[in-house]
Amino acid sequence: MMVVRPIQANDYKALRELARKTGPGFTSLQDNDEQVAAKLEAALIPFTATPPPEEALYLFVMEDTDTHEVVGICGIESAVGLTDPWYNYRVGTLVHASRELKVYNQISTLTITNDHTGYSELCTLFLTPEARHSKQGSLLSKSRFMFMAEFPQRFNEHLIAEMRGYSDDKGVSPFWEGLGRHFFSLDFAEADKISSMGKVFIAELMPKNTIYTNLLSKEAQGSIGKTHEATTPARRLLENEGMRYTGYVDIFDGGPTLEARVNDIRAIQESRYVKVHITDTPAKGEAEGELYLISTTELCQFRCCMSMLTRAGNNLINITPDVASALNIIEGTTVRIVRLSSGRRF
Amino acid sequence: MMVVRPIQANDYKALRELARKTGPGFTSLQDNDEQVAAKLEAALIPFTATPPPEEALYLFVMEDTDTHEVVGICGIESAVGLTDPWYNYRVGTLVHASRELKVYNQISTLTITNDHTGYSELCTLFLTPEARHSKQGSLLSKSRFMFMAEFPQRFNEHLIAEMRGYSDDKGVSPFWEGLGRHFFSLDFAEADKISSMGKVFIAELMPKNTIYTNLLSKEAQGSIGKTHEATTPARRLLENEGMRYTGYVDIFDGGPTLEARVNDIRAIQESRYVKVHITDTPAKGEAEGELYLISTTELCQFRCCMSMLTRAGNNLINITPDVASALNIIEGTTVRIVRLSSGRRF
Amino acid sequence: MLLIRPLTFADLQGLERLAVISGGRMTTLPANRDHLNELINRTRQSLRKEVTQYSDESYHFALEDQTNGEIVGVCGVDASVGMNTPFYSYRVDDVVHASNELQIHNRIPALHLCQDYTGSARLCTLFLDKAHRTTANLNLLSRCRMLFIAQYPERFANKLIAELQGVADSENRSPFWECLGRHFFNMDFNKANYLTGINSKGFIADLMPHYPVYVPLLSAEAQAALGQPRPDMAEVKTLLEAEGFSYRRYVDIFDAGPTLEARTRDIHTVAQNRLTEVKIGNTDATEQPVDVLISNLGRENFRCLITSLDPQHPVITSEVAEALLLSSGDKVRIIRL
Amino acid sequence: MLLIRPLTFADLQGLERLAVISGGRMTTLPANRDHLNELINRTRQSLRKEVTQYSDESYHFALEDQTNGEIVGVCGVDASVGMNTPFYSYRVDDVVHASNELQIHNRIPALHLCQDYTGSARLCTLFLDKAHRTTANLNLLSRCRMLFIAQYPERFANKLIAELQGVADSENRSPFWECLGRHFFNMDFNKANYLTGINSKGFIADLMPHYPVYVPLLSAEAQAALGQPRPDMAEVKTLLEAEGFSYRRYVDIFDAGPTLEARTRDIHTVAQNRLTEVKIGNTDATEQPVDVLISNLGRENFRCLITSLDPQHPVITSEVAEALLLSSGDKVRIIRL
Repeated sequence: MMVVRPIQANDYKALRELARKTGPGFTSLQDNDEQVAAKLEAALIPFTATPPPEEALYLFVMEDTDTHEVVGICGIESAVGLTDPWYNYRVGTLVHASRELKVYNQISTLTITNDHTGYSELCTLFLTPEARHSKQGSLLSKSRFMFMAEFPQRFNEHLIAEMRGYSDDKGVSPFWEGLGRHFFSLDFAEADKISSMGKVFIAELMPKNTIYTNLLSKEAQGSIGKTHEATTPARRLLENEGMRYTGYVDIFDGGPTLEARVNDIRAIQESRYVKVHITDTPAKGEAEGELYLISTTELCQFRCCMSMLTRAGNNLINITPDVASALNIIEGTTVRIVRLSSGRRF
Repeated sequence: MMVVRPIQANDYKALRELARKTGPGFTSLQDNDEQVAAKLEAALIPFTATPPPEEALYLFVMEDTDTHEVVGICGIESAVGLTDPWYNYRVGTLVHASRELKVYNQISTLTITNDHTGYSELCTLFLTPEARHSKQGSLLSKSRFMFMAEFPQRFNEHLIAEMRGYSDDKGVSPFWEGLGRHFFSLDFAEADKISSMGKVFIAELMPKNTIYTNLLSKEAQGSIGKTHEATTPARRLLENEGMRYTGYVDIFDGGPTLEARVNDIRAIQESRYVKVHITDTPAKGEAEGELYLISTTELCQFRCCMSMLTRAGNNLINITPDVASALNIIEGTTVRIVRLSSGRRF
Repeated sequence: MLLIRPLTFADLQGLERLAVISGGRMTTLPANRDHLNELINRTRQSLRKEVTQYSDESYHFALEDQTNGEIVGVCGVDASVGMNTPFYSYRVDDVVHASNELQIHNRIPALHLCQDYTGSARLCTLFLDKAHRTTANLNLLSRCRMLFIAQYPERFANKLIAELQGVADSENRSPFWECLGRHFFNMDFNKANYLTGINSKGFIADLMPHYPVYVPLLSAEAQAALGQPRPDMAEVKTLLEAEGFSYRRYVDIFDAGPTLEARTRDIHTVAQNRLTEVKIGNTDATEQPVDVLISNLGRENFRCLITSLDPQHPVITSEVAEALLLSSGDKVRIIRL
Repeated sequence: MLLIRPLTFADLQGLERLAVISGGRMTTLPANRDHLNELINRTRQSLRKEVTQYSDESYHFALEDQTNGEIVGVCGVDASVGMNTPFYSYRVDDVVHASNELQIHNRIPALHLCQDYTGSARLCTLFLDKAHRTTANLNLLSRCRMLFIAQYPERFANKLIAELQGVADSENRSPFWECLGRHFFNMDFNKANYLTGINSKGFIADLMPHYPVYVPLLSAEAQAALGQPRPDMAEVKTLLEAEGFSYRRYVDIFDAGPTLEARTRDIHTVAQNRLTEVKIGNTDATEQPVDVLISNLGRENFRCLITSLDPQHPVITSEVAEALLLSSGDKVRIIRL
């Protein structure tokens, strides 16, 4: 059984191994001993410091309780942009119209902003390819919502997630080619490397004034807010939870930022508390067949797993000993549950 | 029983009477014979034209079925800004930071935009003071969601509603005093009159460049996105349905615009079809005591009222002959229902 | 002999002919009878008016072929622009984008829509029929205005600008317009230009970009056209530069042609012309005649032409005197061609 | 006798004294030993260097009281600014807000952060000890630089600017800074000014407003300070205007003091000084002595002072000759005070 839990000091080996698997594109977890060690050390702080730091990266791993192998990682930044500015282009509309001439023009614009300053951010999602089945990706990603539902005071009321932007067969971003490149004396590969070091460098060189997108190449215009193919499933998952593209894109590759109020996210809004009854032979109930996220309610002992549930009574659910063991809970413990996926289909 | 229905040619007298009652502040329905007649004439078009016009104002009235008196009016603009530009200030954030100097500054900005061009808009809500009880305001306002749920192709996927901005005891808007006034050679009363003629005039004279709000008076800063006291209940009603202030304010008085995707609005999302069983003595059922909106499904015959419901079977509800008569439907008719208010309280 | 004189209402047909053959590329000379009539009307009113403080007066002059009375050229000068309706230019400003850490220091030119020339006087509507296109005639047509200004300095702002038409391709399309203006106007160049000529220019504010336009985002053709005059304007440009005009990185908002500017009183012909008396008679042997521009001091009767005389001892023929409406002993302004 | 000469490393202490009494309001003269040392160092290097194309050289001169060897003034001139680090100004531009229907036509001034003076030479760091503050000494201190420029024109850009300190209240607070800069810097004026002096100015880009600031939104005091020099700068302003400098609506980004500009070669002292030989000896009766600025033609040995002589037959005393490092028959530059 898979369980998501906060990262721990003794996860170094596992984290190092994950860093090796992620590949060079995954800039938040790089294949480098020192960086991994530093990352791990920093990740332990928010779970222990009192009061919690304003800017903290909460890191979680997904562990197979049978083999004790770590197969995935996910994170939440409690607040972005409080040290280095957090940049986006915002896609806006300007209407240029003249009644006199009967001309009416809608013009799309890009304006550099720091509007998401202070927002919480979903980040650092990686699941080993072998573990990408049985909705385990959903568990890994959505377990973060269960954590946020439990500890809302640790997060901003707004949540964002950045989606990787579109690039062509050769890995080149038409958005960059059409816009950023004109302001840099660098080629794409070099700019890409700099971008991974932080958006601040890019923002320093990007135009500060509003850009009229109709002056960009058709390809660049077409890639504004367009998601990289590989990221499309992740986008769909978050959209089903209520996160929305609201017109903010990455200044480097034009990829969309999804956004929601934390309290409007389905998994957070619909989740509720129940007590558990541990039994090997649950009675057949109405919820049979539907997967639920189940999570515990204490900070350091936070655990989240996924299981089918049956109703044992009013605000009482049946769970198997397996689940109880994965969550490290006993009979009568209060847990948070929510259906893994939205019930709405039409 | 109160029923909301499309406005009709023979509503002239009623509309004229409402216009008299609204008072001078209500610019969309002015106390003037010609204007009322023109308004009525225009309002009939979208219900009859094929295909429907792209820019249409759908107007509905609330009628007391006992007295046949019209006691309220509400409207939906199918799309704004397609003839004259639709202006807003967008509240943005810029971070000015220097690591070297250890300075970090979040600066709030106002930028003029036409971002809501093409969006649908809730507008023209008025209920006579005598009828403001028994949740009849909710029925009037939310009946529009039932109409939009039924005819989504007539509307944009985004919906906005403008809230009147804050003004002080003397009716003066600090936002105007702090910003707009510097760019006009007019006093507030005159500007107010011009504003009611359309935002285009105001926009022509307002600064086109981004404004740093920290340069405005404290009072002006404080009134950005602040709702007029009288409008606060209307705002709460729409927020409970999922409409949100997303940082767009009126260029004249700084009042907030609420915004949502149509499909994310609770009443629209949760509404569903059932068939009706008409009975005088409904069986006691689980939904007893809870108010529902009930609406019919044909354009010109659209009707919406509010009633408690009981379950008569699978996707079958009991309604009283009263309700059936108000909706002008017979046994077995399919209707759309939704709970009047969100069930969520915590 | 070609003679400069103010426009009169009898010139309407002649003006129309010039407007048509100029091909509609001159904003101030649209092929529109009402507008041309207005041009004449404003000239007449401006000349008649006693001016203590200049405002929106506009003076247009005809170049008349005295052999047949035909108008073969037209030129104009506005007392000041932008006082009633906004006068727009693009100012090309560099913006520095620098990063210390990356050791990058880029200067990015950007176009800023501005009204910086509001209140300047303007040379306008210079058009000379092909059949008479010589350097001398071009000088006469252009510089006669500066002699007029020299005589009536109180009628003109103390900065003077001249807009040179920008680059166009073989089909008379402006690459700058195709890349930029078209996106904002949804019409072709000639239509926009025509509308600017006949309208109040107010619509430009409604349609033009308010934010700076970064030059590197424009097409290569549009970038190349920035601040470049149409090749056949080279001679006019040379003439104006010799008069002391210079390009200060302001360009036309439609075709990106350069705007040249000068301090009115420092302009060569304004500052260096000689105010002197003339005699009428025959050239005598001691004279050293050179080609000069010569004008009378008239306002409604302003006249200017090219003749040959000794600037130190100016003697003109009775034919020239008649054309210039001069009697012996009258004062004139003279400057070498 | 007061003598102008380039700074040397021996001047460090004297400079520090001046920096302290100048009260920290001069950006280019911060009371910071490292920076002052660097000022001297750059002057020495700039003077030593053979320059074919000027770049970031900076020349600073001391005004030495020859009676006691004390430094009582300092002045400087930069070959060009903004070449390595951005040089910012606010340009005050009007924006027209007009509505035909409402019959309203407003001209709204706005401040545009710009780098328009990038590449200009700059007069800087003018400070004269109170005890010696006379018009003559101010002339010497300021105009000696123009004699230096006249001798070495290839070392300076062809536009020259001078920034005049802006208005401050009785507590030395700039109303402009309090209204605008403070919001963006979160520090007081003196700190920001000090940091600009010692830092690379790169941080300004990080902190300053990028969008135009509409003047009507500023406090009345800040609006009043716009483009106004501090009252005690009036004499410097008069001096510079007499030299041909003019205000073109560019102001300092911190205190809104005006920036004056001139074409380098047109500056009165640069253009009108007389290059001539001097004799050493005693004044004879036929001379008509007047007060003049006189400089040698030296670079590392540049010297300048005020003396009295007949510009047509310049004879100087041996004392002056010694101070100016001159022998009889050497050439000098002379201009009337």
